[in-house]
Amino acid sequence: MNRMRASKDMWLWISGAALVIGLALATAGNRFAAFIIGIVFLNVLWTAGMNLLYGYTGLVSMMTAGVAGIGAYGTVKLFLDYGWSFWFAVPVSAVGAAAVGVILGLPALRLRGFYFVLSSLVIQVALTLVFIYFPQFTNGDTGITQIPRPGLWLPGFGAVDLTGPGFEIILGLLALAGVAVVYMIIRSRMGAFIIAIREDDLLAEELGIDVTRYKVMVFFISSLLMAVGGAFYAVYTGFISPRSFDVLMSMNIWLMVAFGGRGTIAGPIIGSAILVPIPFLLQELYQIKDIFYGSLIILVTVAMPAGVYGTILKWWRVRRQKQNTAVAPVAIKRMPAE
Amino acid sequence: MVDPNLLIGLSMLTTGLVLGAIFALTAAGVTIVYGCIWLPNAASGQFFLLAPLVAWSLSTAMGWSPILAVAAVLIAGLPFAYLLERLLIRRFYDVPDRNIAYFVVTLGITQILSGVFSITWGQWSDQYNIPPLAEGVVFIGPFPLPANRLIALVGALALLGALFVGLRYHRFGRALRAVFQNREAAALRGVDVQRIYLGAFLLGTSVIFAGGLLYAMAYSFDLSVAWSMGITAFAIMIVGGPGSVLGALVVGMLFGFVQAAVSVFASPTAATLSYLLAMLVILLLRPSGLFAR
Amino acid sequence: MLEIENLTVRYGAFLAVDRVSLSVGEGIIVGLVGPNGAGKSSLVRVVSGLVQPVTGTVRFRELPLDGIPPHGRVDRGIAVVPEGRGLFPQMSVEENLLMGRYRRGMGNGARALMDHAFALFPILQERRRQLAGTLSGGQQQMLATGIMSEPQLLILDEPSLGLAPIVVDEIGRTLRRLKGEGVTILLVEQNAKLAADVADEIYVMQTGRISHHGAASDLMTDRSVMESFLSVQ
Amino acid sequence: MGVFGVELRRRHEACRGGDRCGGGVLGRPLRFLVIDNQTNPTQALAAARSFDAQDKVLVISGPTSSDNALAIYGYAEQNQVPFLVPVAAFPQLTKPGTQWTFRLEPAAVGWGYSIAKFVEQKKPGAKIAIMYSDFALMRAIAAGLKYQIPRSNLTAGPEIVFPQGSSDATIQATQVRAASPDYVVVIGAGAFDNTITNQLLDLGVKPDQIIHPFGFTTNILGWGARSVGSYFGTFFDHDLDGVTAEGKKFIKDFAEKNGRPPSYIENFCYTTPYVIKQAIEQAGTVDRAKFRDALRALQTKETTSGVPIAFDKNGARQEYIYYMQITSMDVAKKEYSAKQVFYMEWSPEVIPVYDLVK
Repeated sequence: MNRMRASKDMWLWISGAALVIGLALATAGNRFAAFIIGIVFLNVLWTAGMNLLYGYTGLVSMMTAGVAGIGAYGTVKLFLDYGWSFWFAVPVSAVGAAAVGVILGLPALRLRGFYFVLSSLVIQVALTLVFIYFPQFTNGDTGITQIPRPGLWLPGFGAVDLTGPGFEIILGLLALAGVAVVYMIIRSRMGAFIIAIREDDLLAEELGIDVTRYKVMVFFISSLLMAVGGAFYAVYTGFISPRSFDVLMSMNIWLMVAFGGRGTIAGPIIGSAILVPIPFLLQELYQIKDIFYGSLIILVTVAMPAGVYGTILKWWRVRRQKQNTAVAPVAIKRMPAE
Repeated sequence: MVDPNLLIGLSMLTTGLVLGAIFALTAAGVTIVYGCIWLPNAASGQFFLLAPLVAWSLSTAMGWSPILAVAAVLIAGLPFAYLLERLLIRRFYDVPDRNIAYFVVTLGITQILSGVFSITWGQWSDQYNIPPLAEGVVFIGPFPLPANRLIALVGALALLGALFVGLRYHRFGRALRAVFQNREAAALRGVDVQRIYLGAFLLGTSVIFAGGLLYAMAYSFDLSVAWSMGITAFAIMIVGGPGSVLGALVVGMLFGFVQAAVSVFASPTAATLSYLLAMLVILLLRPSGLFAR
Repeated sequence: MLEIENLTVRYGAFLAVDRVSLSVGEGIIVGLVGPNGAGKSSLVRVVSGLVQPVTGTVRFRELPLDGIPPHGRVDRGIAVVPEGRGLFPQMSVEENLLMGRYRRGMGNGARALMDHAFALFPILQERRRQLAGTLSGGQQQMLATGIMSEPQLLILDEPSLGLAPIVVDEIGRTLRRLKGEGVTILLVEQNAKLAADVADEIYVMQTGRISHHGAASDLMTDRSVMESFLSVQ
Repeated sequence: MGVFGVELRRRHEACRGGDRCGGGVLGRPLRFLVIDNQTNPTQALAAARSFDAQDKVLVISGPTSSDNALAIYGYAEQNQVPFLVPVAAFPQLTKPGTQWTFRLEPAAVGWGYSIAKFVEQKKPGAKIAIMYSDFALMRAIAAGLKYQIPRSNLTAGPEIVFPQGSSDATIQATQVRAASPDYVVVIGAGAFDNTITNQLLDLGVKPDQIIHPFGFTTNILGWGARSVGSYFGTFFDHDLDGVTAEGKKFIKDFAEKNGRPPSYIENFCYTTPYVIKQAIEQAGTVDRAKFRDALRALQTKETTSGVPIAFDKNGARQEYIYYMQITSMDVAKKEYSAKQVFYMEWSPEVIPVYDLVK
């Protein structure tokens, strides 16, 4: 059984990689389309991190953009000002950003539910202000421009050109790796624990799960994904500014997870694939962009609490259940304490 | 020449009072809604801006007298809030984690309203002045205070007083506080909790509208005030204790005076950052706020 | 006066109350006793209108209460004092009493009722300006007698919880006195002794079902009941 | 965040209009980027990329707020697409080594320089107080002014910075008043500018002691009738001495359409299509590099005001500014009149612009 699953998984990842490379190559002729695909890949990576945090652990964090920003600014600083290799700067600044994220978020992680959301929002606002008011590190609200793309030397390939579809392929594989990390965590013991925390953190505590420890671990891993995404965003677009990493970005990433379907592997990918291209394709309708987004947020919360993929899954299960006339297991949910 | 220290001291006092009263009023509106319904209204800043924008249009484009415009906005605010409650807010009354759901939904409202603002009022002007109710300047000792700002201050203090007395002694106010303190016990005493929710939403939203209108009487405003006031009101609510009107009063006034004092002794930027810091520290050390209910 | 018929309450998959029937006759005190988790409080929540049952009906004075919200039940003369006493800790003693008049209004002898409450518990008059949250457990229970709404049926959930024996006796005396004034009482208790002391009739509830029912004097001498109680308590 | 974007958004139509150039040049239509401060930099970049890769445009143009302009700047320089910016006062857009970007609006640091020059001429040795909001643009103006104050033998008064989103300036206005400066330079965004101005006037600062380094029509009306007598710096105004016949027609048409006179921003937008057209005609082809070279060599004039247009080696505009004094105002009718009191032109690097603002 396990071996079958492993081989099935293997095929899934291989076809995923093939799809990613295929998409990157198919759009290589059109650099606008390629750019959209590249941004979608970045968002898949970000939403994978958010999914681990929000979808599986139940933590609604509004500071994810800030962490991505630290990763981006850190990488750019090491890469441009200190002359580090980009490929060395990314892991260093990503670990640094995740550590900063955990240190900032640690006290907040003790807080439950809404207070965590609020604290993370406050931290996000503070980080945006730091990006603006410390121009010696960030160049202030005007941002850093003309960030060059790094080169890459692969054994067997020699120097790889990253100005063309090469970079989109890297972004796609990165996104795939991010999703795989989340998938493996969910399949592990840790996955069972964090889902238990999401369902009822008090009960999880009673069952002997070290809730804060797991929350911190999840927060660190998701911050890592955010920061890596931020670093690649910087060199991919060639430009970063405080507005690239503001609270709106945190909200958008959250929205993609909620829209696609929280707590499912495919949901956030679907959410990113649908939502990311919209503003690019509707460039001319910029005036209604905010209204459209706001309405979408409300609509998802009211009508599709499980998201697009979640709703499909539910519908599918109900259908299958009717066919099998099997009894659905009903979770015992404790009454909310008043 | 008058002693500059006296002038600065008086300006500190009046600034602290005006800002503090408006902060306190707005935060009181936010905290009433949160305390009662458990609805953290992320769109409160947009509501705060919406009211004076409409009043601006009525008084400049339509030529209404400013008093009439302000009154009309306050009255029109009620059906607006009522519709919102009917269509959206009440859907979540029975959701267990409704504060998070509400937060997200009101973030959506924030997006919609700011989108609406930028394609309507944002197209018409980039700053707004409601014509003054009264011209001229009142001298407090040597310090000149514009009559209009004095009216705004008196209005804010009067509303705060009325709010405080009403919550303390009126039957509805008592029921509202009862729901804050013990939802279920209130229901068992015969309080129709859903009606109180509706009442709290109408009251809180109207108070936020009033705060915005008074602000617009005291200052020129633009679209960016929504964001800064939304954050400030939230900060006051969190530091004061969510659901505590007394907390909103005390901390609101405190924030006003802190802004005034820090501006003198440090810099206006330091004052803004000090709010965020205070909010974070309180959240981490004492999430229920200084005036826990 | 109050008839409960075939009542079932469920929270998700958890069966809290299982086909329970129970009736409270006019002018008497009925005790509903049972261990923690037996489903007593769920039953009270259904009668007060806070929880909807899966099946079964509740009738008050022959009229079904289905679909009537909690405040509608207060209007009909049912007062419920929930577990934990249901006070408003940040309100004064006087305000807490006034909240009991929320439906009836301030006229209609509110003043006299408050004097009556103060006559019953003079200590409350002394502390009328004090916040309810600062009172002792016994004083809080005195405040939470629910008499301000002039109920016909008074339901008390665990009034003796966390109180010293001497205070529990005081509560027993008060309940008998209220019965003397014509109030029907449903006393829900873990403390079987208190129930046996004051109730005319007793129901025993265990794991969601009524296991015994009878006159208080009979039931308390019944060996099997006492044993089942001792084993769970 | 900034008010500029809001202001700019309103002016897009004016820029896209290019009424007179609607038919395009050499058989190619002109298209303009629509970007405002609500637009995320990623989207601005995507739009630039779409114009470059999809539409294969000759030149990208668009009035842009701060960080979006720099985002597109990076793209234009890296991908060798000419980028002509009508409205964006950031010096970084034409920092040394810039190859493909041209800026029609003079740099903000230079505006600061010009204030000192203006005051030096009005009242030698005068004491200047500065109040400004903490936006990059405002900081740039203040930087130029602070650099030039000692060099023009002026005295620096109090300098007060406000964070973005400030609402009250009573205390700071009082502090400034207490220092009794000869001039107060107010560099604020939108409503805050009005609030500061009102509070200075409340405290008895005279209108003709207040200098606003720049003013859109709506800003100027926002200062209110009490501010008659105060100064503002601008690059174009309907009451300018040098408005040409074409300029007068532009003002008239614009006022009829929009119910208010045009500001300098609309003038730059109006001018942009002309500049592009002339450069294409000079280049004679639609090759990007040749077009860029033609822009570099361009020597022409604004058709509305007669002010010369020339770019330096980095693509920065030969700088100029007018100082106007408000002579009357009717806020209700959205009308004001002003008289030109000072005009100067200078080279973009008369002060170390690119060192003052990184």
